[in-house]
Amino acid sequence: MWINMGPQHPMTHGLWNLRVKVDGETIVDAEPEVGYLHRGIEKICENRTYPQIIPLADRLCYGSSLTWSHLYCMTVEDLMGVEVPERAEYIRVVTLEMQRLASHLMWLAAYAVDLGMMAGFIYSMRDREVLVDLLQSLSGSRLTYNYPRIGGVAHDLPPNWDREALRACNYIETRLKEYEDLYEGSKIFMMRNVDVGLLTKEDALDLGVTGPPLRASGVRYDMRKDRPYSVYSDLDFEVCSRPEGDCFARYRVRIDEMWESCKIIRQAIQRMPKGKWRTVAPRNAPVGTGLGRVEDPRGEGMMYVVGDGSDKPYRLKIRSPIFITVSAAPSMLVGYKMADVVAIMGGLDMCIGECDR
Amino acid sequence: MRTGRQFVRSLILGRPNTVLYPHEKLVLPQVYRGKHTLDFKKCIGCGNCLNICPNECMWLEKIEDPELGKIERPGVDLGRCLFCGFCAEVCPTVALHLTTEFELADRERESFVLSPKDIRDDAFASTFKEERQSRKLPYLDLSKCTSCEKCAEECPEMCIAMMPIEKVDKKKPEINLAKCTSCEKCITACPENALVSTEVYESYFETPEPRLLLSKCTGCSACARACPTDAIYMMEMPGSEKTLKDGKKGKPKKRAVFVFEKCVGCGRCFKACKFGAIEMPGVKK
Amino acid sequence: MEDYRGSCMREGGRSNQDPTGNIERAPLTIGEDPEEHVLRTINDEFGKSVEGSERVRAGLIRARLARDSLYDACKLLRDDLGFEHLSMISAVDYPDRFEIVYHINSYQSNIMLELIVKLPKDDPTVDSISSIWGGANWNERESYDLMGIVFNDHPKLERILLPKDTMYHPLRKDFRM
Amino acid sequence: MNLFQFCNGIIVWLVELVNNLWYWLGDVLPWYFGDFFTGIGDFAGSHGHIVVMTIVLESLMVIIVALINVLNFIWLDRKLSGRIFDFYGPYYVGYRIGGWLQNLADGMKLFVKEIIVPAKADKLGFLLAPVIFVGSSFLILATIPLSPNFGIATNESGEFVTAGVLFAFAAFAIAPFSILLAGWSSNNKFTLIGGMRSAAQMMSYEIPLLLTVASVVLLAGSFSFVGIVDAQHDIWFAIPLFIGLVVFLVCIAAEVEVTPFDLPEAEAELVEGWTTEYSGMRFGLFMMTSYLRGYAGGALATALFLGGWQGPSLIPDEIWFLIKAYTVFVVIEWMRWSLPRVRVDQILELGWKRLLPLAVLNLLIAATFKTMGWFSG
Repeated sequence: MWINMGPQHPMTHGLWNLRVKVDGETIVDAEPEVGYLHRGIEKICENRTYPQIIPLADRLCYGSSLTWSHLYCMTVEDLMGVEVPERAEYIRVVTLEMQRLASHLMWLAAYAVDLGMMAGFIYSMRDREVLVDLLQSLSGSRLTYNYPRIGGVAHDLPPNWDREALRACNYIETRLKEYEDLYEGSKIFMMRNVDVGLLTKEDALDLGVTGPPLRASGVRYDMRKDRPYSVYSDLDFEVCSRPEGDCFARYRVRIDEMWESCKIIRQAIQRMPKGKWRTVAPRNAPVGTGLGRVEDPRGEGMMYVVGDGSDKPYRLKIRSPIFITVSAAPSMLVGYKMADVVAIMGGLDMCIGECDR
Repeated sequence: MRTGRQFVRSLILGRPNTVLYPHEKLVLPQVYRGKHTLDFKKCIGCGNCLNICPNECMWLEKIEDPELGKIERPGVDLGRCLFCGFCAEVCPTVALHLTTEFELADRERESFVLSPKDIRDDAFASTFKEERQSRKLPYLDLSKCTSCEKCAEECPEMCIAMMPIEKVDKKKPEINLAKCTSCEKCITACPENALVSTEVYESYFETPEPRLLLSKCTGCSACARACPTDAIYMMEMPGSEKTLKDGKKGKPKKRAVFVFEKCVGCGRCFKACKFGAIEMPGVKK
Repeated sequence: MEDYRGSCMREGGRSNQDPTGNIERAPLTIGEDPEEHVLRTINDEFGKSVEGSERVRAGLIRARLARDSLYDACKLLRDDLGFEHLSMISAVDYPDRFEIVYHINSYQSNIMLELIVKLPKDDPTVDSISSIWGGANWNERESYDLMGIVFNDHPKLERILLPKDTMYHPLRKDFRM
Repeated sequence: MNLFQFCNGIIVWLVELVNNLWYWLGDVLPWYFGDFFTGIGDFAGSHGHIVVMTIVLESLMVIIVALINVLNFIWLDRKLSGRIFDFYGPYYVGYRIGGWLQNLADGMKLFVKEIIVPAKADKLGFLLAPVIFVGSSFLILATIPLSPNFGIATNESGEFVTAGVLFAFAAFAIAPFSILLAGWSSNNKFTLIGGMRSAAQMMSYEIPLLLTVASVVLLAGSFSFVGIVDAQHDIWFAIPLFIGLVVFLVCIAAEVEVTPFDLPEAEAELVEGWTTEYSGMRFGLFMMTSYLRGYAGGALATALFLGGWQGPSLIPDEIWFLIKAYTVFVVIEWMRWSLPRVRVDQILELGWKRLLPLAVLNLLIAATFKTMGWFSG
C-alpha cells in the first residue's frame, strides 16, 4: 500500500511529500518528492544586484537564515576579492554559532514533537527565544536577519551585547544538561532512537550526505575544522562524530555540536578585536567565478557564483545540503516501521525552503 | 525519573515565559525594522532607496509642500516590502528610518500603499541614535568659485588638488574626501564663501559615478535641474561661440561640470539626459 | 561537565576520540603535494582530453575536461584518487556554450576539485555519473529540470522541482521572467 | 439517603403535582373524558412508572456530573501543562476563574463548524462510530458509585449490583470496536492504520488489565464496587498490590490512549489517526469522550486500589472519591506530557512480554495473601 505522507502532514516540516510503500507497518519502499516550495531563487538572483540578494538568501532557510546570507556574502567576497575586517569576521562567527544553536534547538523541538513529546518541543522553543532575542537586538529582525554584508556586517555590536551573549551561553549550557536528562533519561526515547535508521559510512559517502548525519555515520569531517573559513582556524573546538549511524547518533552529534558552539561563542567574544566592522563593497564584480563553502547546521552549504563584470551575478548556484540528504532517505527508511519514518526524517532536520530553493 | 524532577521544578519555580500579547509587548531594539518614517526636511529626493530596493516597492511622488515647495519624496508599499532595511542604510542624508512599529496588519491591500505624507515624521530622526558616523566636509559651490587656489594652499593634509576643467578655462578644487580631517581651514580661507561645511554620513555602498561625453553634451542643463544635490553646474565653454549671421558672436556653448564630492550616485542626471551624453556604468535607463 | 556528558553516552567515552572516525589516507608519493598528485594523475591518464588544469588556491584545483572522458575520469577520481563526495553539479548557460561544473570533494586529502565540462548549445548531453556517486542522482535531475541538460544512462531523468508538465527550462538565459 | 431515594422523592413530588391536574380534569370533565385523564393519573402514580422515571433522572444526574468533571479535567490538563511548560494556559475566557470557560468556548466553536462526511465513506458506519464510542464510555460510569449513596446501579433499597466491576470493564472493552469501525468506514489509509493499531493495542492490554482486576476481586472477594471498597477499609489494595497498581495505570493509559500509548491517533505519523476524517462536533465528541474515559479510568483505579471514598470524614465521601480520581488523572496527564510515543511493535512487546508476566505475578501475590488469610471477605 502506497501512503502519501505529505504534502500536508505533521511529519513533513515544510511542504514535501514522502511516498512510502508499507507492508503492514513495515516500509518496503520510499520515494521523496520535493519541489512544492520552488521559488526560483536562482533565477531571481540573476535579476538582482549583488547587495539585493542578501535578504533573498536569508529566505532560503527559515531555520538558519544567517548561515545562508553569510554564505552568499562569503561567495561574493571570494569573487570580488574583498577583504573583510577582522572584527567583522569575529562577529560573524559569533552570530553563526548562535544561529547554529538556534537551528539545532528548533530541530530538537521538532524532533521531540515528532516523537510525541510535547515537553521537549516547548522547552526547546523557549530556550531558542533567548538566542533569537539576542540576534534581534543585533540585527533588527527575529527570523530573517539580513545581517551580513558584502565586506562585513551591517551593525556593530550594541553595548553590553557581548556580556549578554556570554550569559546566554551559560543559560543554554544549563539547559542542555536538562535536555540530556530529559531525553536520554527517558527509556522510551532510547527505544525509539537506538538502532533506528541506520546509515552506514559507505552509504553516507556514496549518497553525498553531509553534516550531522555524515558525522553520525563515522566520518569526522567538519568544514569548520578541515577547511576553515572566516576565523574558525583560530578557535579551539572539537569535531563531534559518532560511529553508529543511527538516529541516536544523529541526535547526540547535534547535542555535542551545541556544546561546542557555546565554546566557540565564548572564545570568539573574548578574542574579538576592536576596529571597523564593515568595508565598502565594490558595485560590480569582475569576470570570473567564486566559490563558498560553509558548514550549515544541516550540512555542507555551497554557492557557486559566476560574475560577468556587471552589478548582477551571471549565475548563482546554491547547493542545499538537505536536497541531497533527502535523496538518501530511502536507504535509511527501508525495513523499519512506519512510526520510525518520523524519527528518521525528523533526525535529518528537514528544511524545505533551502531544499526547493 | 529525572524527567519528572525537572517538571516538578518547572511547576513550582517556573514563571510563564509567554507574553500576553495585546497587554504586554516585547521590548524591541532600536535597530528593529518596522514601518518606515521619512524626514521631509532631510530628504533630498535622490531616489537611492528606490534603486537599492530588492522588491521595487518604493516610488517617488511629486508633492507640493507649503514649507518646502515642489519636492519629490518616496512612498512605500508595505504590502511588497521585505523589511530588509537597505533603503534606510543607503539613504545619504539619513532621512529614512525604519521604526519599531510592527502592528501593520490590515484588511485591505490598498491600505498598505503609503504615500510620502503617510510616512512623514520630521521629529523621528532626533529620537533616533544614528549608527552611521557623520563628519563635516567642505562642499564646493562651483558657481562662486574663482579658481584662486587659496583653499589648496591652506589645506594642511594636501588633499585639495586644483584640476583643470576640460574646455573651460578654469580650475576647480577637487577634495580627496578620504584624507580630509574636517579642519575647515579651506572654508575660512575661501574669499568667496564657495566652500560650505556640510554634514556627511558615511556610506558603505559603492555608488556609480556619472561620466560626461563632452562631444554629445548640448548644454541643455536638464541634468543640473534633475540633480538632487546640486552637484552639476553648467559652465560656458569659451571659444565655442557660433558666429551668427550678422557677424556677431553668439552665446558660448555650455557644458555640465560635476562636483563628484557631492554626488550620491542616484543616476537621475543619467536618466534626465536625452542625448546620451551622460553614461553610468552598470545602470540601466 | 565533561564527566556529566560522558555519563550520558551509551557506550562510554567521548565519541570524538573514536578511532573509527578517522579516514584512511590515500597513498601518496613521498613528499608530493596531494593537489599536484591529483593534477598529475589526471594529466597522465587523460592527457588528450584535459583542456586545462590549474591550482586556484589552497585546497581547490580546477580542471577542464572533454565530455567523452568524463565517466572514466570520475571513476578514476573516486576509485584511485579518493574523491568520495560529489558536492554539487552546477550548469551554467554561457552565450556560446553550456558548462557543467562538478565540485568533487575528497575527505581524505581535503581537496576540492572543480571539474568543468563544456557542452555545445545544440547538443547538451553528457554521461551520467550517478552510478559512480549516488549523490549525483538528484543533482543531475535538478540540472535537467532547470537547465535542460540531458544525462545519458540516468536511472530516472525526470523533473524534480518543477511540475512534470512544464514546457521550459527556466534557468536558461533565453527564458525571460 | 441514597441517590435512588433522593430521585424517587423528586419524582414522587413531581408526579403528585401533575396528578392533581389529571384528577381535577377527571372530576370536571364528563365521564368519557374524565376516565381517560384519571387513567393517566393512575398510570403516572403507579410504582413501575415512578421507578423508571427515577432511573432516568439518576442517569441524567450522573451524566451531568461526568460532563462537569470532563470540563474540569480538560481545564486542569491545559492549565497544569501550561504551568509545567512555563506558559499561561487558558487565560482570558473566564478570567476570574482561571480561564475555565475556555472549554465551553471551544465546544461552541466546534458546534458551529461544518460536519463533513467524506464522499466515499461508509455512511452508516461513519455516523454510528461516534455514537457507540460515546455511549459505551458513558456506560462505564453506570456502575461506578461515587459513594455508597451516590450511584445508579442499585435496586430500590440502595443495594448495588453485585457484578459492577464486570459490567464496567465490559463497557470499557466496547470502544475498540467503534474505533475500528470509525477507521474502516472513513475510507482513508491513515484512519485504517489507526483503527488496526487500536484493535491490536486494546487486545494486548485488555488481558493484563483484567488480570490485575482479578487479583483485586480475589482479595476483596466481591464483584461489586461497594464490596471492594469496603474490603479496603483497613488497608488500600495499592499497598499489597503495588505491582498491580502500576500495571493497571499503564494499561489504563493505553486503553484511554494518552501519549506514550496513543498510537491509534499518533499525530506525527498518522495525521490524527482514526479521527482524521471527523470534523466539527463529531471530533469534539471524540475528544471529550477520551477525557471521559480518562475520568473513568481514574475512578476505576480509585475504587479498585486507592480505597474509593474512604478517608477522614471531614469532607463528604463523594469529594474524597473525586480527589483521588483527579490525582490519578493528573498522574496520567503528567506521563502524557513528558514521555515520547512508543512504536507499535514496542507497545505490543511491552504488553505481552512485560505487563502480562507482571500481572500474573500480581495475581500470585494476591492469591498468596488470600491463602494466608490476611484478607477476609
